[in-house]
Formats: sequence, C-alpha cells, structure tokens
Amino acid sequence: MDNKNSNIILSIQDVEKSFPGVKALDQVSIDIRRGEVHGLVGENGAGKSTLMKILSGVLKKDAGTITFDGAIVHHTSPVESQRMGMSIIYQELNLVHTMSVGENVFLGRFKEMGGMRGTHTKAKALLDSIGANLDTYQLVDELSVSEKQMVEIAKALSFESKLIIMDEPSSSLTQDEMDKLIAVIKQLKEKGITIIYISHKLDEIFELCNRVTIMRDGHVIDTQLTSDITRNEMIAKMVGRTIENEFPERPKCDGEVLLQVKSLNTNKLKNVSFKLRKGEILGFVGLVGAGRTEIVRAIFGADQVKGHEILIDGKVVTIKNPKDAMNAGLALVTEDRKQQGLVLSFTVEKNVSMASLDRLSKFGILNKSKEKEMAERQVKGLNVKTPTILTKVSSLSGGNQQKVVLGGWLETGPRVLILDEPTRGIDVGAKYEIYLLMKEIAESGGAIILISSELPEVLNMSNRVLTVYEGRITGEFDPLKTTPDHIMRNALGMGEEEQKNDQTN
Amino acid sequence: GCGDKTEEAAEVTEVGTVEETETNAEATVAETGDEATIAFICADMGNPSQAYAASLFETYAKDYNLKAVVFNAAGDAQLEASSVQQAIAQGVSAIYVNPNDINAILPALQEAKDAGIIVGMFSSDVPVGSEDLRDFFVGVDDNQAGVEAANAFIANFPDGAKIVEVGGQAGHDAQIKRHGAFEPVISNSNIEVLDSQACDQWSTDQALAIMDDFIVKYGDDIEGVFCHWDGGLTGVIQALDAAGMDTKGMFLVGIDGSQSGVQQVMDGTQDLTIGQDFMEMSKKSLELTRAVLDGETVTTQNFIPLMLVTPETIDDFTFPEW
Amino acid sequence: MTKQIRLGSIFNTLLKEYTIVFGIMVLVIITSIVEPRFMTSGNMVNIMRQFGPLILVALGMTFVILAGFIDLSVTGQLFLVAVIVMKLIDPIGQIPAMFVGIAFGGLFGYFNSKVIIFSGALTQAEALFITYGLSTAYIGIGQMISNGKTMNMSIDLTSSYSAFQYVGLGFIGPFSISFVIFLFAIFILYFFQSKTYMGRSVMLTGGNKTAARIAGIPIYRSITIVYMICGIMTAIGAIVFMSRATTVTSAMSIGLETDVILAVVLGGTYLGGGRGSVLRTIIGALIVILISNCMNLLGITIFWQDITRGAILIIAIWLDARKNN
Amino acid sequence: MDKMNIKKILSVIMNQRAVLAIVLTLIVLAFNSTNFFTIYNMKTMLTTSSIYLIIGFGATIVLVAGGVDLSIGFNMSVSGVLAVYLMNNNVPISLAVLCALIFGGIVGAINGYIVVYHKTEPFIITLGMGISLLGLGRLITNARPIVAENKAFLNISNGMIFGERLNLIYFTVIMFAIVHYILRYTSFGRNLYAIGGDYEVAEYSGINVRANKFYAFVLSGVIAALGGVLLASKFGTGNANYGLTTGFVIYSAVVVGGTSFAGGIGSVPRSAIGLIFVYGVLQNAMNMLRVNSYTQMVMTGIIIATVIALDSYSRKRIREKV
Ligand SMILES: Nc1ncnc2c1ncn2[C@@H]1O[C@H](COP(=O)(O)OP(=O)(O)OP(=O)(O)O)[C@@H](O)[C@H]1O
Ligand SMILES: Nc1ncnc2c1ncn2[C@@H]1O[C@H](COP(=O)(O)OP(=O)(O)OP(=O)(O)O)[C@@H](O)[C@H]1O
Ligand SMILES: [Mg+2]
Ligand SMILES: [Mg+2]
Repeated sequence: MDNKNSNIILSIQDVEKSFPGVKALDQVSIDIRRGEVHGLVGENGAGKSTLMKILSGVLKKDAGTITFDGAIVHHTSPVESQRMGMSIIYQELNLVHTMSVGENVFLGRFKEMGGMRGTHTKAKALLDSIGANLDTYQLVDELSVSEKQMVEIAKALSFESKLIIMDEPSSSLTQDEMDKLIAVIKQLKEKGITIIYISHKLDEIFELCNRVTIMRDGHVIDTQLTSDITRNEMIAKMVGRTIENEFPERPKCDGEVLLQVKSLNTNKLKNVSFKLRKGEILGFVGLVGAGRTEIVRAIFGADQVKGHEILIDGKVVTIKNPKDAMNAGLALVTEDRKQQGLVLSFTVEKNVSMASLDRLSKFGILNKSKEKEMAERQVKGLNVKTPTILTKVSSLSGGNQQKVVLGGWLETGPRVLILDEPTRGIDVGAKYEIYLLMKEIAESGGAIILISSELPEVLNMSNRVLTVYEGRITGEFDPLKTTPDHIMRNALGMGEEEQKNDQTN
Repeated sequence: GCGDKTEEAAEVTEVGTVEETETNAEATVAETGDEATIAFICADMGNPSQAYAASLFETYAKDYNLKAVVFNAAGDAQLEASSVQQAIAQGVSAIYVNPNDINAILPALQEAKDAGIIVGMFSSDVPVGSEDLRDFFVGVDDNQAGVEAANAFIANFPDGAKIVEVGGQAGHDAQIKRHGAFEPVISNSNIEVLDSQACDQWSTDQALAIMDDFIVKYGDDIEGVFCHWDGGLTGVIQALDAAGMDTKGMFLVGIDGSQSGVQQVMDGTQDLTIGQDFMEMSKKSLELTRAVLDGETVTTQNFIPLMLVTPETIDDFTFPEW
Repeated sequence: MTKQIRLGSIFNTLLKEYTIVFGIMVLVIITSIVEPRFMTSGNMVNIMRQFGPLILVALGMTFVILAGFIDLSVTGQLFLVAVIVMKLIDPIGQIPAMFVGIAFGGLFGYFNSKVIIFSGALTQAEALFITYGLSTAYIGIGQMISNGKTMNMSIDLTSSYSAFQYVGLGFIGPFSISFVIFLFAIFILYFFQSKTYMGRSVMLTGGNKTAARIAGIPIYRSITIVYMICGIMTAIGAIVFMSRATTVTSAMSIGLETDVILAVVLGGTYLGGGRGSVLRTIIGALIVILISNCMNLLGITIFWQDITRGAILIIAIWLDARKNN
Repeated sequence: MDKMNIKKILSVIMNQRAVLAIVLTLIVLAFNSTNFFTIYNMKTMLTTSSIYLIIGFGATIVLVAGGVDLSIGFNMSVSGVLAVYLMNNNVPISLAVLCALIFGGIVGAINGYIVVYHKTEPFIITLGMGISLLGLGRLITNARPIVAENKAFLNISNGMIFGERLNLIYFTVIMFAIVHYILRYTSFGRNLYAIGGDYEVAEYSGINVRANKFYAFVLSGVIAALGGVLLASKFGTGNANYGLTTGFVIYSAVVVGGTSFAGGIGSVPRSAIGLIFVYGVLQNAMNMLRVNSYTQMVMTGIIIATVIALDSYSRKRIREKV
C-alpha cells in the first residue's frame, strides 16, 4: 500500500538482457517518478528500445526486477502490461495496414469500445484531441508516415494508462505535427500521466522532460534533472569517448565523377540527382522513411522507377534489375540483412558466394573449390567469428552476419559500394573495422554511398553529405564546414526557408 | 395453406397420368411426332463408359426425332441434382439420369416428375420403393454381372480353384453390386477367393499395383482373377506379364465389353468379358421416350441382356467403340 | 566411452531427423514377419517398378518445392501428356511421340511458371490455387482430345508396341527400365541441384527470394526452370505410367499430387523452400510405396490406407515444424 | 481529372471482379435465348449453391485470419455420414446432428492446433487431414452411401415452411447473417482481421492471436459440418465421396469473391458473390448455353486460375506502385 502511493511509479532494478552475440542491457536500474516526463537518450543500439520492449512484455528479461505502481511485474505479454496501465508507442510503426484508422486505435478492444460505431466515434474524438484530423474509416495503408505516427500516438493514449512510453515518436513528424505532439504531452502531464520519452533530438528532451537517463552500450550512465545538465555534458555522457578515436581519418577524393544519377523519380522520390566522385564517401542523412533506402534501391534496380538516367564514368547505363547494377559495378548492402541480405538457413560459404555465383561458374557449373577459397578469404579478411565456413549464418551474431553480407559484396569487386545502415546492431570494434574497410575501398579508386541513422557516423566518415527529406534531396554539405545542427535542420525539411533567408541576406 | 394443397393434389394426379402414359391429353396431342429435347445427365464424363453412353445419346437422338443435351455431374451428387434442376429449367421433355448416388437423386427426380417431365433411369435404377419417381429404367443388372462372373469361375473350375478379386472404385454403385452379387455365389462354391481389394478410382494403374501385391503375396496359387472392369484387367494382365506368369493359362474375367476387354479376349489373354451393351441401352432409352411421348404404355424395367464375350463367341460381336 | 556417446548422439540425431523413417521400418518389420513374402525378390522388383512414375514426378516436384513453390497441376499434366503421346503414336511413331510428349511437359511447366511470375503470385498458397485451376484445365483439354474415351495402346499397335513395352517391362541387367530411367534422372538432377549455377539459384530462391534477387540471382528464371523440370519429369512419369498400364484414362492421375507431395515432404525437404535434396525424395517416395505395398500385403483395406497416409503427412509436417522451432 | 476518375473506376472494378464476371455472364445470357432468367432457375441456382455458400462463409473466417483449411470438403461429407450413421443406430436426430457438429469442430480444432500452435503450413496439414477423413468416412460407410432410415431427418433441408421448399435458402440467409455479424460486429471477428492483416502487430496490441486463430479453424470446422448435415438431409444419404474437390473449389470461389489470400481483407458478402458465381451462375450458365462438358471443365479451370492470378496481380501492382 505504501509503495502504491510513493512517488516512484516504476522501478527498474538490475535488469539484464542478452541477444545472441550482444549484451543489450547490463544491470540497468532506473526509477521513474510519478507524473514526470522522463527522457531516455543514448546512441543507436544503446538498449533503449530493448528496455522498453521488456517493460511492455514483448521481450523477456534475463534477470532483474521491475516494480510498477507498487507491484512486482511478472508479465510476459503486452496485454498484461496494458492492463496494468503501461502502454507503448513502438519505434517501428505498429499498425495493421489493412484495417481502418479507427479500428487500429482500439485494436483488440472492439467490444469494450462499443462495437463499430463506438470505436469510430471514440477514435475520432481521440484523434481530434491530439489535433489529427483524420477520417477514421480510412485504411491505414493510405496514410502518410506522419499520419500513421499520429494514429500510433492516439492508440497509446487510448489505454488511458498511468505510464506511456514513447520510443522516438517524433522521428518522422513534421514541425507542425511535432508542435501538436508537444501540446499533447503537456496535456498528459497535467493529467498526472507519467511519460518515458525516447528521442535522439536533444532539443525535445530539454523542452519536455523533467529528468533524463543516459544509456550507453547497455548500461545506464546517469540519471539527472534536465535543468542540472547541459547539452554538451549530455552528449559527452552518451558518446562516452572522444569522437576522433572512433573513426579513421576520412579518405581524400580526387574529384573525377564516377557515378551520376539524374532526375530519379518514383512514387515516393522526386527528382533526385547527385554525383559521386572517385574515392569519395557520400553520406545520406534523413529521418526514418525519408526515402534514403528508396533512392539506393531504385538506383540498384531493386524497385520500379518512373524514369531516371544513370551514368557511370560519364556513360549512360541501363539498370533494370540488380543484375544490371552489379554488371555496372554497383553493390548494395541492404539495411535489413535478415530479410534482404542473407539466406539465413544457408552456410556462411553459400552466403558469401551468393553475389559472385556467376563468376564462380563456367558453362553453368559451379567451381566448388573456388567457392570455398572465396569464403575462407572473406572470413579471414573480415575476421568473421564463425566455427567454420560451413556453419549456418543464422547462428552467427548480428555483427558477424553483417560481415558475411559485406564480404559477399566485396568479392564482386564493386566500384560503387552502397551501404545502407552498415553498422546497425554492430559493436564498436566491428564498426571500426568496417570503417577501415570503407576507407580502403575509397582509397583504391572506388566510391561509397553511406546511409546511416547514426549522425556521428555519417558526419565523420563522409566527404560530402546529402540531406533527404520526403523523397527529395534538400541540401548538400561538407561535414567539416557545417554544424550537425544545420544538417539536421535540412534533414527535417526546415532548411529550405533558411537557404532562402541565406540567399536574401 | 389450403390453396397450395389443392395445387399439389392436382400435380399428383398429373404425375399419375404421366406414369400410366395413356390419358395425358396435353402431352399426346401436342407432342406426337414433334421434336423434343431430352437431357442425359451423365454421372461423370471422366468415366469412359459413361462418356460413351452420352455420345450415343447425342448420336441417336435424331433417329427418334429427339434432340439430346448432355449434363456432366462430374462424380458429384450435388451437381447431379442441380443438373436435373437445370434440365427442368431448360424445359426438356425427358431426362435420363445415370446416377452417382441413387438415393441422393430422388428429390431432384421428384421435381422433374412434378414438372411433368419423363424420367428415365440409365444404368442404375432407383432404390426399391421409389419406382414411381421414374417412368422407366434401362440398364444392365450389375448384380447379374457379378453372378455371371461367379458362375463363369464355377463353370471353369469344377474342381475348385484359388482366385483373387480386384474391385472397382470403392463405393461406386457398380463396384458395390458387382462385388455384392459375386461374393455369395462364389463362397457357396468350392472356389476360394484368396483376397479382394477395391481401388480408389477406376484406374488401371491402381488395379496393376494391387495385382502386383497379390502376386507377391499369393504367387502361383492364383489361378484366376476377377476384375470389376476390363480396363483394370489390362493392368492385371500387365502385372502378370511383368511377373512372368502365364496369362493364357489363367482364368481372367472382366466386366464392360470395352475395347480393351474385347481386344484382350481376342488376344486370348482374357477369358471372358461380361459386356454391357451401351448401344442397345441408349437406343432402348430413346425408343421408350418416343413411345411415352407418343402416349404409349411402356415396360418400366428394362434389363438389357449382358453379352458374354468369350473366345468362342467373339465373332458374334462388333468391335466396341469405347 | 566417448565412442559410445558419439554413437548414441548420432542415433539421436538420426531419430530426430528421420522419425518417420523409423516408423516405416517398424511397419516393414511387422509386414515381413506377418507376410514373409515381403522380403522376396519378386516384391523388390515390384516395389522398384511401382516406385517408377511416382518418384519421377516427385523428383520434379522437389525442385518446385525447393524454390518455395508448389505445383498441383502434375495431375492434369500427366493425363494430358499421356493423351497427347497416345494420339501421336500412330501418326509419328512411338519414340518421336515420347519426345514430343516430354517437350509438351516442358511447355506446360513453362506456361505455369509464366502465369505465376506474371501475376506476381510469389507465395506458395497462391501457386497452389493457380496450379489447381490449371490442372482442371489440363484435364479438361485431355478429355476434349480423347473425347472421354479410354485410350488403348494395344489396338493397332501390335506391330510397333515394342518401344513402350520395353519401357514398361524391359530390364537392363537386374534393373527394370523405369528404374534405369530413374537412376539416370537422379544423376542429372542431383548434379543440377548441387553442382550448377542454376541449381544453386533455385536453392537460394527458395531460401530467401528477396536476398537472392538483390544478390543478382535470376529468381524468375529459377522459377521457370523448376516448373519446367517438374513438367518434363511429369511427362517422363506419364510415359513410364502408360507403358506399364498401356491405357490412358483421366482416372490414372487422380490423387497423384498428394502422393507426390507426400513423397517430397516425407523425404525431409522443407516445404517452405530452400532446404532439402532430390536424394531425400528417394527415401520419401520409397516410404509412400512401402506404405501401400505393406498394407496391401497385410490385407488392409483402402480405407485404412487413406487414413494412414493422411495421418503420416500430418505427423511428418508436425515433426518437421517442431524440429525447426 | 478524367483520367483519375477512369483509374478509380477501373480499380473499383478490379476489386469487384466477381460482380463483373457475373454481369458479363448475364449479358452473354441475355443475348442468347435460354431459360436462365426464370424464377425456377434462380431458385435452382440458389438451392444448389446454398450448402457451398454456408461452408464458404466458414472458409472466409479462416481466410480472413490468414489461414486456409482444405479439409472442409471431407469434413462436410464425413460429418454428414456420421449424422446419418448415428441416426440409423437409434440416436435421436437432434443428438446425431449435434454430434456431427461437434465432430466438425474437433476436426477444425486439430487442424487449428497443429497449424497455429506448431506453426505449420496450413494447406498441407489440412490436405493430409482431408485424406484421412476420406478414409474415415469410407470406413464408417464401407464406402457406400448410407441412407437415413428416419425420414424426418430429410425435413431439415427439404421441409416446407410457408409452403415453399426453401429451407436451405433460409439456412443460408441465417448463416450469412451470423457469420457476417461475427466477422463485422464482434471483437472476435475484428481480431481475426487484425491477425490476418498483420500477425505481429495484432500480437503486440494484446490480441490473443493464437487462440483467436485457433477458434477460427474450429468455427470453420463446425460450419463445414453443418453443411455436411444439410447435405445429408437434402439427399437423405450420407456419402463419404461427396467432398472430393470441394475444399479447393470453395476456397477458389471465396478468393474469386475478393477475399484475399494474404489475409485481413474480405467479407461474407464478397464471398457470397464469389460462391454464387462459381457454384451457381458459372456452371448454370454454361449448361444453359449448352457448352460441352469438357469445355466447361477447361473454362472453369482457366477462370479459377485467372481470377486468382488477377488477385495476385493487383497486389503486385500495389507493391510495385511507381
Ligand atoms: N531481436 C534482437 N535480436 C538480436 N539483437 C537485438 C535484437 N533487438 C535488439 N538487438 C540488439 O540489442 C542492442 C540494443 O538495441 P536497441 O534496439 O535496444 O537500441 P536502441 O537504444 O533502441 O537504439 P536506437 O536508438 O537505434 O533505436 C543492439 O545492439 C541491437 O542490435
Ligand atoms: N516502419 C515502417 N512502417 C511502415 N512504413 C514504413 C516504415 N519505414 C518506412 N516505411 C515506408 O517506406 C518508405 C521509404 O522509407 P525508406 O526506408 O526508404 O526511408 P529511409 O530514409 O531509408 O529511412 P530509414 O532507412 O531510416 O528507415 C516510406 O515512404 C515509408 O512509407
Ligand atoms: Mg530504439
Ligand atoms: Mg532505410
């Protein structure tokens, strides 16, 4: 009883969680006070989302105790956590695309909401209250990413929970929608609802949160009042080391254009044009769903395009499918290695050789000894931790899986290597190795396109950075000469006005 | 309520008149000699014998100033019933039903009768007690075929013998009757049926596989084979050949009188095929229809005699078309 | 000590991997006790011959399943090819007719794959229903051609009956011709699966279509090839089938597709694609044949045979799922 | 602007393929003098398709939840057999029917359990179940049709209410209402849409995905059994062979109606249209136009393949929307 009224609503004690190859959470302890907005920050892969998934019952913790509202939480399912009064907005959108907006808001609670009519009326009211003017009968499939995000928020609010966890709710919102969200959060705060707010945007943290917890590599580094900490201190704690050591020196590029993309258009992309020089690492910065992945997939012939022109060494090449792209000297390491990069049930050897299979065969017959050599070369060269090359890829850790993908593409001897989130889920050591590799390729006359959600990574590795916003390229920057802030602003689509202002000045 | 009842009563009398086929003034006056459309409801056009019968109806209908349409029930009792209904909807004057399931077809026959349509059963008759739902039946007696087969064995092996039975499609009306009639007759003799197995389909290959296994199991003990259809017997012969057994020295009996059966009898491999004369059956059906349309009385049950095709009698038969 | 333990664990893996095989061995042992003739050479030849058409079609189906698809139209194809071959024997002679039949098999497979690729029906369930529809159409065409009649080889063929008779009944040494055809096919197909670029492409397509496509693997060509292989093997199966039975009716292939899928799955090829081997299918086909052979010898009725077949299929998939989860 | 409208209309049409197909068929029929447009024929069409409609509604439940149950055809036939068998062994009608429904539910439960709780491919599991059921049905009946001795049983399907033999249609309407209500207005139904639409999201949203999907299979099994009982009652016969291709054709028809393979999309009215097209209009129209049986088969196969290919094609277009 005592506890119930105490001002700690949620107490996390020594929670641990490991995934194969990664210790995502190590002795994490945080106390969340009743009625506060508690910020949670940390680099990518720090373990924030993992912790939240444990709270909501999607993942099981390996050790530790969680006390919510005075009761020890044993639950293992999202339903139970919702019943206890915790709800969560997941980082990845969690909506059923074939269903209406209204039903998505109250997914699984159709009856409680009074059937079809009740669901839609209540959903409408809820959406209106957060300033989202949506037709509740519309299918979610037809919404834009930010509209979907608003539906997600409405969904989380609908539980009338005591605690709402928001995992990067703002990552794809426009400024206007962001303002609405801030208003909503303040409204909730007034009602005495506790909020855990995860974001990479420190401005928001300072604007919204009472206290903030900083995580790094699965550890809690510190919990402080936002009023007691400066932005720089926060960053220092998040990163934990000086940035110079983390990245190798970037290569110099000699200026000759290797790849040129002219007016690339798809359903989502608008008139994307850019050049890539020999020896250059070109970074793409943008929010989730900005279209970076779509740009490279379109170039690579993996998706349908409306029209575009691609020149390599100044000569036009036709790329209709990935095979064409490979023949033209391109290689693509996709962002989702499990779905798009690997055949998980196959051996390391077969995955490495996958992209070079035609070169390994003569008259359609595979040269197995060459294949073996190839796999061994890459395993050794990239330092892949695997018992043998005949081990199934599915049993390797994420970082090693990533190296397998990379190794496969390196074997094709690409001139342009496209890396989409190459270090996602990879530990620091492995990251550095990948950076060195990138450097090596660039210096040996190749070129690299790098997409990464880790801003420091892009900024430190690239010679040049392009910002992408809603399928358009909104700016081009030299990371050495521009502040990260300025780049982010362009990635948020706010740069255009500024540029106008710059020009008028 | 009341109105309906009188209507029904009226219909019943009408049905009665049709069955007696004497005083149905309407039918006789209006349709004598006129061309009429008839529908043949085939149990399964995938079955060669039935498809053959259907084609006979189409060919010979005009000889009786009739025009035939064929419906395919595709082995499905529901489809058969609905085919009858569709034939009624098309306003045909007569239907011939080659039933998949004689019980399942009865409600549809009732409808046909209610609509005043001549109903002929083809190949299989309605169950006992439902005879007034049809005007006539034309067919061979599958029970008789079973008995003939048993008698042939008894005649051939006066001192007794060991034989096996390869049945037709399990559950098919013909398979049930052929086996059902064969069994008691043969078990009253000194002939021993070593084994009996039905097939999943009327499939030569299955008959072959079953025979293969019988050969393994009983080997040279087998002195004769009764197979429910000539096509199956083709498989049996293949199995015997493959096992190096002398088909000519064995007594092989099939039913159907189809091309393969007659050919096998000619070749001397098969000793008897109990033929169904589809030509005669079809013509008889058409003839009876014409007669009923013309207001004559007809016999309701018409068994077309079975043809016993043996090497001795083979010359009396024209080579079948199916 | 260690050796024992290792033996034990090998046995355990075997048991896990081949639970069904052990089940069948029990059936075989029971059968050979109850019916000693099971172990005769006659029965072995018997099994070898029954094995023929089934395994040929199953080998083709293995590739379709390895690529992550399925082909129910083997039922229709087998019948239609048989009808075509039958029709062609008189005008062009037996051996040309066989080859034309095989070409038609390839053509049907090609057509199936084009329908699937063009419509983007890239899941197994979609392929299942599309090929079901096509199967019905093939049977219909076959019956249009044959007019629903039983087509009989022995008629007017006595002079040229030999080629088919040779395929159906001939022996090379101790092996029946159909078995030799099978050996030949398995050699080529195993080589194709494990040693060639396209074979690997098929496996990769079944393992992960998306990843394979990004890596430049010709997934659509793989799909076309597996359906064509299946069509060709079905056509060869049809020829072996008709040379044994010497007649052709639409009943000849009813239920074939389930037996074939049963053989592939019981062999241990993963239904979801990417894992498995044509060699495994041999075991699977053997099991399917043994089930009916044993049951026939034990005098078990067709009803119980059906019940058992279905149950074995369910249990095999179930065990496979348990192994993988 | 105009172009947009045309596009929109086209996409609406693409989504209502079955309606389009029906309209086209009707137009063809209107230009040919047939008896298609008679009340009798309409009634025939509805009664014929009624049992398939009912079972198809059950199939819709499973399909919406992202599953498939190909054993419904044999579930239907064996449940009917079971009901008749029990009645013939002196079990009262109501109890026998209840047992049949429970049996259907158990079959659905076994399918559901293996598919849902052991994450197996539904179609192969249910295919296996189908084979076993066929064997079981033949075993119970010894592969012959069994006739219901208690004729009162026939009243379930053939009885007269309001002086018309339309019980089956009433049943269909009632089941239409019930299943439609379940899918559209209950949380169970809505959960199924969520599960079929996105299994993981549904799970994260606190829906008990396994239990719900499991019950979808059970319900579909019970409904298939109901269909079986009605079929047995319609014919007064139980026959294990009734359901040979039913599962495939029903699912095809449901997809023709616009319920998607991918799950999450579909409805009972859509399924009804698809089922009426395949089981009623298509076959009836071809018979009315006197299309040759084999041509009918080819056309049915091509139509099924085409419509399903179109379903996939429209999803491919959405995926690749440029
Ligand atoms: N299902 C999983 N399997 C294996 N590893 C995982 C899984 N989920 C997360 N990880 C790993 O756990 C670590 C923590 O991931 P988490 O998603 O919690 O990071 P985060 O702090 O939320 O990062 P971000 O800011 O990018 O969202 C990462 O190294 C990640 O690769
Ligand atoms: N989680 C998601 N749920 C639904 N749709 C998404 C999701 N992520 C991306 N999308 C869709 O994919 C399209 C393109 O996103 P894309 O992956 O190209 O963006 P991106 O800039 O590469 O972002 P990131 O790589 O950070 O996810 C967007 O229009 C969006 O609609
Ligand atoms: Mg996260
Ligand atoms: Mg991306």
